[in-house]
Amino acid sequence: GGEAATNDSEQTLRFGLSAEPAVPIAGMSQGGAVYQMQAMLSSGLMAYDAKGNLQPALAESLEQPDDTTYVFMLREGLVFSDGSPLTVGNVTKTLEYYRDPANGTKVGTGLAGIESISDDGDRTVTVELSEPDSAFLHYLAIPFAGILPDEALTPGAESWVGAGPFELTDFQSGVGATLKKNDDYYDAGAVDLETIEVTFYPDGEARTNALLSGDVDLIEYVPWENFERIEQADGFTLDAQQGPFQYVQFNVTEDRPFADPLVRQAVAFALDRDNAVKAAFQSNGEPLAGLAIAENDPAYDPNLSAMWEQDVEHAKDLLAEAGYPDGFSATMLTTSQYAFLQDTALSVQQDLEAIGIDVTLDAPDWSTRVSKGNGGEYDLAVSGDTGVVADASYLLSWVTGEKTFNVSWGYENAELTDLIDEGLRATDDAAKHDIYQRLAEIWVEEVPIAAIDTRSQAYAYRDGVEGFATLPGMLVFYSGYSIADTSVE
Amino acid sequence: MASFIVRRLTMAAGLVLLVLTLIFAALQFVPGDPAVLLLSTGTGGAPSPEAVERVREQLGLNQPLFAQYAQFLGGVVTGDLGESFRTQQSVLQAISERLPRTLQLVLLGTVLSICIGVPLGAVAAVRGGWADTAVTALSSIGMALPVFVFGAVLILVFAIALGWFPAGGYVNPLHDPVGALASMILPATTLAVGFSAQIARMTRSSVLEMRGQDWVRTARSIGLAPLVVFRKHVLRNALTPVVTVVGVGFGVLLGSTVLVERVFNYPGLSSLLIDGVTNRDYPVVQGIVIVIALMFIGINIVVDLVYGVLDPRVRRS
Amino acid sequence: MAVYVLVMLLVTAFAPVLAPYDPIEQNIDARLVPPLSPGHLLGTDELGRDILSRVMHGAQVELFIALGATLLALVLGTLLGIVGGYFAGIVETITMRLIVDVILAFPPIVLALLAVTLYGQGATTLILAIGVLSAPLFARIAYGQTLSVKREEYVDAARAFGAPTPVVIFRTILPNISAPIIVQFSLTIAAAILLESGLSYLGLGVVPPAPSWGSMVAQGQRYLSTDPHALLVPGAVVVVTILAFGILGDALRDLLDPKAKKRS
Amino acid sequence: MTHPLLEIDRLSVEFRTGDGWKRITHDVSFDVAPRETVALVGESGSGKSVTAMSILDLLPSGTRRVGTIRFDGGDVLDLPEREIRRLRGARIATIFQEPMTALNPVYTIGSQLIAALRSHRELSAAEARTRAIELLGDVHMPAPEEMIDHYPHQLSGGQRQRAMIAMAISSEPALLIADEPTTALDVTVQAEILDLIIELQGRLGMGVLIITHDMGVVADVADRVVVMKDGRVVESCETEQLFRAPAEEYTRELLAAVPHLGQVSTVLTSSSERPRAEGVTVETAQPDAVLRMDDTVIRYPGRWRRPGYQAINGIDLSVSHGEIVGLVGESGSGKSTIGRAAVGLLPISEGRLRVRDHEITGRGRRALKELRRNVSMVFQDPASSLNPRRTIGQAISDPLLWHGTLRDAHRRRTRSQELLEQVRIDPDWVDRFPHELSGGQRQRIGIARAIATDPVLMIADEPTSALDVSVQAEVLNLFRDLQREIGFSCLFISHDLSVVETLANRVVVLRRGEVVEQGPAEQVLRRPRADYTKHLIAAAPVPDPIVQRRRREKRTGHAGLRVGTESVEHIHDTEEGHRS
Ligand SMILES: Nc1ncnc2c1ncn2[C@@H]1O[C@H](COP(=O)(O)OP(=O)(O)OP(=O)(O)O)[C@@H](O)[C@H]1O
Ligand SMILES: Nc1ncnc2c1ncn2[C@@H]1O[C@H](COP(=O)(O)OP(=O)(O)OP(=O)(O)O)[C@@H](O)[C@H]1O
Ligand SMILES: [Mg+2]
Ligand SMILES: [Mg+2]
Repeated sequence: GGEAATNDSEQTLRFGLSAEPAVPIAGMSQGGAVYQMQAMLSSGLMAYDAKGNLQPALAESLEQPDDTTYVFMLREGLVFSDGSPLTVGNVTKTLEYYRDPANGTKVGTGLAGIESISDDGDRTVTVELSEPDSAFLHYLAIPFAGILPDEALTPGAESWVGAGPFELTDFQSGVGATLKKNDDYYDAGAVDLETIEVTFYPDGEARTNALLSGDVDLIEYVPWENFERIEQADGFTLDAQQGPFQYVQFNVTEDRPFADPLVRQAVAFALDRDNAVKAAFQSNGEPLAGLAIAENDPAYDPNLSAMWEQDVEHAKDLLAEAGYPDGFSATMLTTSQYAFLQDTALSVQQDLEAIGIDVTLDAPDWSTRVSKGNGGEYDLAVSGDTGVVADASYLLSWVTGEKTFNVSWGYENAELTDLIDEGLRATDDAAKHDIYQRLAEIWVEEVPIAAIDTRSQAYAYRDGVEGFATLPGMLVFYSGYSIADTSVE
Repeated sequence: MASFIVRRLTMAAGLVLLVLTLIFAALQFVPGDPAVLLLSTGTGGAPSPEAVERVREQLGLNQPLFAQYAQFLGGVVTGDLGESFRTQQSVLQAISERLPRTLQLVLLGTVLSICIGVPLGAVAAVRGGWADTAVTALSSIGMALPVFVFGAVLILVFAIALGWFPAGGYVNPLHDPVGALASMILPATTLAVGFSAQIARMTRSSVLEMRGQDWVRTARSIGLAPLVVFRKHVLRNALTPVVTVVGVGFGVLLGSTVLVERVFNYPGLSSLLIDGVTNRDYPVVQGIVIVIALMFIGINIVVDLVYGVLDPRVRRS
Repeated sequence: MAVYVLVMLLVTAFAPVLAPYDPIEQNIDARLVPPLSPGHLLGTDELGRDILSRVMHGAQVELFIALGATLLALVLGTLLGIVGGYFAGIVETITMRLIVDVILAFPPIVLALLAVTLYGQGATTLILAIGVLSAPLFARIAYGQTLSVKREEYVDAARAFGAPTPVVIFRTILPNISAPIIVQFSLTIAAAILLESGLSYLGLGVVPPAPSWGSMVAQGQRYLSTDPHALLVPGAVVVVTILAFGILGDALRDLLDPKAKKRS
Repeated sequence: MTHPLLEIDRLSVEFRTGDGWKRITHDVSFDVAPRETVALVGESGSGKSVTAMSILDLLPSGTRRVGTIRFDGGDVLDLPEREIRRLRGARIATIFQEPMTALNPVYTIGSQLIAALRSHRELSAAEARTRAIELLGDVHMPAPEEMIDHYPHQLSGGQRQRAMIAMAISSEPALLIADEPTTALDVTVQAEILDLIIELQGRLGMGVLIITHDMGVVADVADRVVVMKDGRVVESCETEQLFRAPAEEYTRELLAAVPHLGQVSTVLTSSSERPRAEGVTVETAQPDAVLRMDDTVIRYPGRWRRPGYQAINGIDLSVSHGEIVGLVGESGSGKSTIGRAAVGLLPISEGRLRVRDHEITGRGRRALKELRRNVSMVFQDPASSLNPRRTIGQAISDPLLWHGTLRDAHRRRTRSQELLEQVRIDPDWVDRFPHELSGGQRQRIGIARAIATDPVLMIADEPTSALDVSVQAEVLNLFRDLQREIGFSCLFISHDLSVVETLANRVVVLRRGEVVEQGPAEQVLRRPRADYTKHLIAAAPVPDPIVQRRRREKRTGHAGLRVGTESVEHIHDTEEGHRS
């Protein structure tokens, strides 16, 4: 490739990243910074375009002879950025690795339905699913599901090499990294940037300052306090999308008040969501009183996100009904390391105070927060999260009873699990829509988590940066894909 | 003197061992599993237990504590501080990259602080009256300004509005001395604000103490110029507590430029440390603590030697 | 300035009565209201809480933390330093090396984190953490000064006249090394407030929503470019307070200096 | 007649106090001509030092001067600081009363001397050092090449004083103000230093204002004497006339109080009547010795790796119950060292040291504690041995508290006041701080502190060196009373042989860390056996100008060293001619 790039031979993008990425490990979800890097460095069978639509990537084309069979036709002459060829064998091995529960990969859950993977030794890979799975292709598109060389497919091995539009040429711990265009990328001709100079700015204010003072061209994860500043500054664009959602999670073990769904409902009705959006995100968010589901998902329906209208009296009644007419005290876990979570917690604390729940905040650093979350050391907690994929089935992890830090401790609901599974198997849109309507009826009573709001997630760049787009909704952290389409002057 | 240093260095070895053990033990108490954190940063969902187990094995965290401790000590003795859990970089290498940067910054900050603080304090003591009041007020403001506020203001004014200096970052002085200086001026100034205020206050008090001594009268009586009298017979004698403040302050700065490094996105030792702490990257934290402990011991030896230089009565035999 | 300190102490004592609002009551519709607005003399913060009320209640928290920590550091540090400086040998090794140097060798942030994780967030932890962190400086100052002062002939005189060792240390040496220690006392109060603020900035400070000046400053910093008052108001209070303690410290120092007595 | 070098006319010095300005001296007037030596004598605390310091505006802050001071015809009272600085050191040099605190502890005496030398003359560093060594030699500093690199705290009292003198004369000034310049010097060195000053005076036409309480020194060097009392000049006349026919009552009292070596003082009882413990035989070591040193060696540790200095080379010495032993000898011979060792402030390196029944050889801490209940000490340097942050009342009564003798604060205060009265200090001053006192007053605080505890043994290191003779006489009486009443023993270190003679039962003569001679006072002082002792006695100044002149003539070999007043005028004229 390279013809298209000749007109602008030496394009360099200076990119301010919000954290120093950890060493990527195959199939692991390691946070926003790693997603950014992976989206630039590796490539999967599928990818997202600037609008968030699925599109084939390493696969040239995709056929679906039936609901459970996918036939991928790889592009010709694929090569990893280290120069080794990318064969169907690599694809098979990678997918096998991901789906093996022993490897514990994050994508593994999404690929669990794979029955068999086979290749023809040339360019075709065939995947058989045990049941239809509407989210399957989405899992193949996430940045940490890239096709990797064999060396990376051992637990814990570092995985910098992929077949993405760029390759890593330099990494300076604590400072930044340099990425060069990967000339062997299948679509190299369409990539304008020759070099990406990544600098790590863990502090949001510093990141914004770097953009405004001209030290970098593009930053991710703009702090909400700085939205206005960037919007008002001349020559800069703030590109925001509604992204992750915030919610209250509960410890539902037996003897705790929150084991009673009525109490959880009371919480859901007590929340002043507008207040939370203002307090934590300076209005850069939307209230959410239900499920966050992408608009282009067949399950989408406006009523799913408006389950509970704030009603303090009703909430009090519910508490009384549950046997707590005078309220009770509880501790709420949050973290002081992320101001928005702390502010959200403060807002929730005030709402719960109003219905008689006396909440004490526990706001340790993030690591302790995670560890306490994993140990169920809380009554209530506030979290922010997003689905791994845009498909509504991401909700699964909140209802299966797995005891991790960001789901309600000990909450399990077979009915909901089944419904979500059913939704995945649904092959027609109306059916899926209907299934989620049924799910909502249970959800509104059960309140596995009490949603609060979604937040804007923004990138910002100076004038002259063209072609970059923040991906919508759950995909916002995967916006690194659009850097392949970006050019600078 | 040689024996003094030898004695102190032997003691230093014991001290480092103690610090090592303490930090090792302490980290075991801190909640947060490095493996979990390695697999889930930010708000990115939870890793599977299998994955966590694998990573724990990888990092050697599933070995018995004593084995970990022995291994750690063994490593330290052979000069191997292990590898970062997170970046898999050799800790020694990471530190040797970061330490010089922080040293540069802290040294520049300290020099600035001394150059500002000592004269200000001296003037306050000698002039008294409004000068004293002004210095007290100034130093109070200096001490009250958190670095993250003062730093932010400096960036707004000098980096964004005026564009004189970069808003942050690090430039290797070996590659670009001018750029390096430019990038260090704002953070070093930020460090110097509070530090020079402290130095000024200590200098003021100490100078007042020495001014009334009889030998100052003697020095005046032989006709020395007031400045000479002041420098050689007041200030010099007044410096012991100031040296303490500078010495300890310097050491403390080494381990606590966290905020400055953060505001100015300066990739120094402290940000490595704070990352290490937030990610429970034990090898990194332990490594840095060792290095800082060593530096501190060194500084203390120097400070104690300087006491001896400043006051011969203190010298040891 | 003495008046200021008095006023502050009064405010501290009567904050619940004097403050116009509940310091933790949010009113998000009136968020970041500038000072001198009707109803909010000093404006509101990002959650619409009345800054004046928070500052008043914060005085309580702050003085408790800053004074508590500083006193702890003063007592602990001076004791270690003076004892270490007076006795050579094993006592010096234990106090100055094993205790003081080890504390110093721990980066503050690690120590603070340890304290917070082991004792939980809150004022007591902060007092402990900041107190222990600040003690070494007192110790080093006391140590250095003691090394000089103990060679003075009047110390010999006290010993020759049979002063028991504690008397030599605390009645003879201590007053003569008091000047830098007093100054350090007022410096440490400032440092404690700053440290508290820094720790809040890093999320290791007081438990929200309790108001402390340090956490107010740390929070306000986020709105520096858009709504500076959220930072400036608590910041100014901190400045004036530190100034007051500074002046108080200097005055005390001058008062205890027999030669400076007639100056004022 | 041309104007004198220094004219002080109705000068008063005022101190700022809580209630306004308080006058310390009142309308002091006197002159000093070139080549003339004027002695300022008088009561301790009468304002001599204050007057001397006011000339160059070296008073502490919070003081002011009223009146006129002219130097070389020009008014210096209103001179700007910059102009006065030109005079300081260069034309007017000052020797301060207390040499310990007057030297900066952090510089070697050499570097302080070199700084003085170079502040007025263009000298290379090497030249200055050479000159500094010369000067130290001139003031009879032993081993000047070595001593130049010593710090003040490593010197003996007299050595410090000599360093101070060397600094003052280094610039060869026109006027030398010497405030008690020889208090810490033994008489031989004192004589040599005075010779040196007179020699300089002859060579440079220097005027000298010397403050001293030693009437022998006055008789020896002064042309004229100004007597002060209570801040006022009470008498001012030619030296010989003063001694021959003192006009004022106070002066007469003063002269009467002067002890004469070899003549038993009229004020005190004769030495044969001195109380002495029964059965005391002088030569052998007594069984009831309160202090006993056997073959004792005391070494100062060397700096870094250098060898230490052996100050006491194996001496035997004892003080028995009820006995006052005078310890005299060369400056730097180790007198203070012995004293400090006796109270346990210095470890002894070899031999034995017993106080009462306690062996304090080595590290017997418990013995030390017991020891200190019964032993007290007057330190040689009163200024540095008083805690600047304790009032004098506290300083005196603190030992009572420490020993548990008097725990009640009020009664301690009363006791301090009694003690103050005993040493002739206004009891109302009990709340003053040491720096508010004169040198002699501070010294008396040291004495009061030492007697407060009714000690069994007292080490008195030059306890009266800064006292005028009348106060000195009272203090000596006090000692004798104590000896009689409580049977106390005393090691009395002094260079003033006449004082030793009046007080001591026995005398020990020390030189270079060794005992040269010891025996009953009369015997050692009247029939000395050792050459050094003879030398010492010969050098002791006699409070009689005529005798002194004769002795000086004999010593220096010619009479014309000191020039009469007529010739002073003559020289002054010619000098004036040169200058214009
Ligand atoms: N700290 C010290 N270190 C080294 N040498 C010392 C120290 N103190 C005193 N010396 C030396 O020991 C010798 C004896 O000193 P000491 O003070 O006992 O003399 P002294 O007889 O009291 O003299 P003076 O009459 O001048 O006071 C002197 O030569 C002095 O230089
Ligand atoms: N800083 C001061 N504050 C108050 N009074 C002082 C101060 N310094 C000296 N005096 C007083 O001034 C008087 C004169 O002191 P000065 O030092 O001149 O006495 P002196 O004649 O030199 O006595 P001595 O022979 O004892 O040295 C003394 O009564 C003393 O108490
Ligand atoms: Mg005097
Ligand atoms: Mg002596």
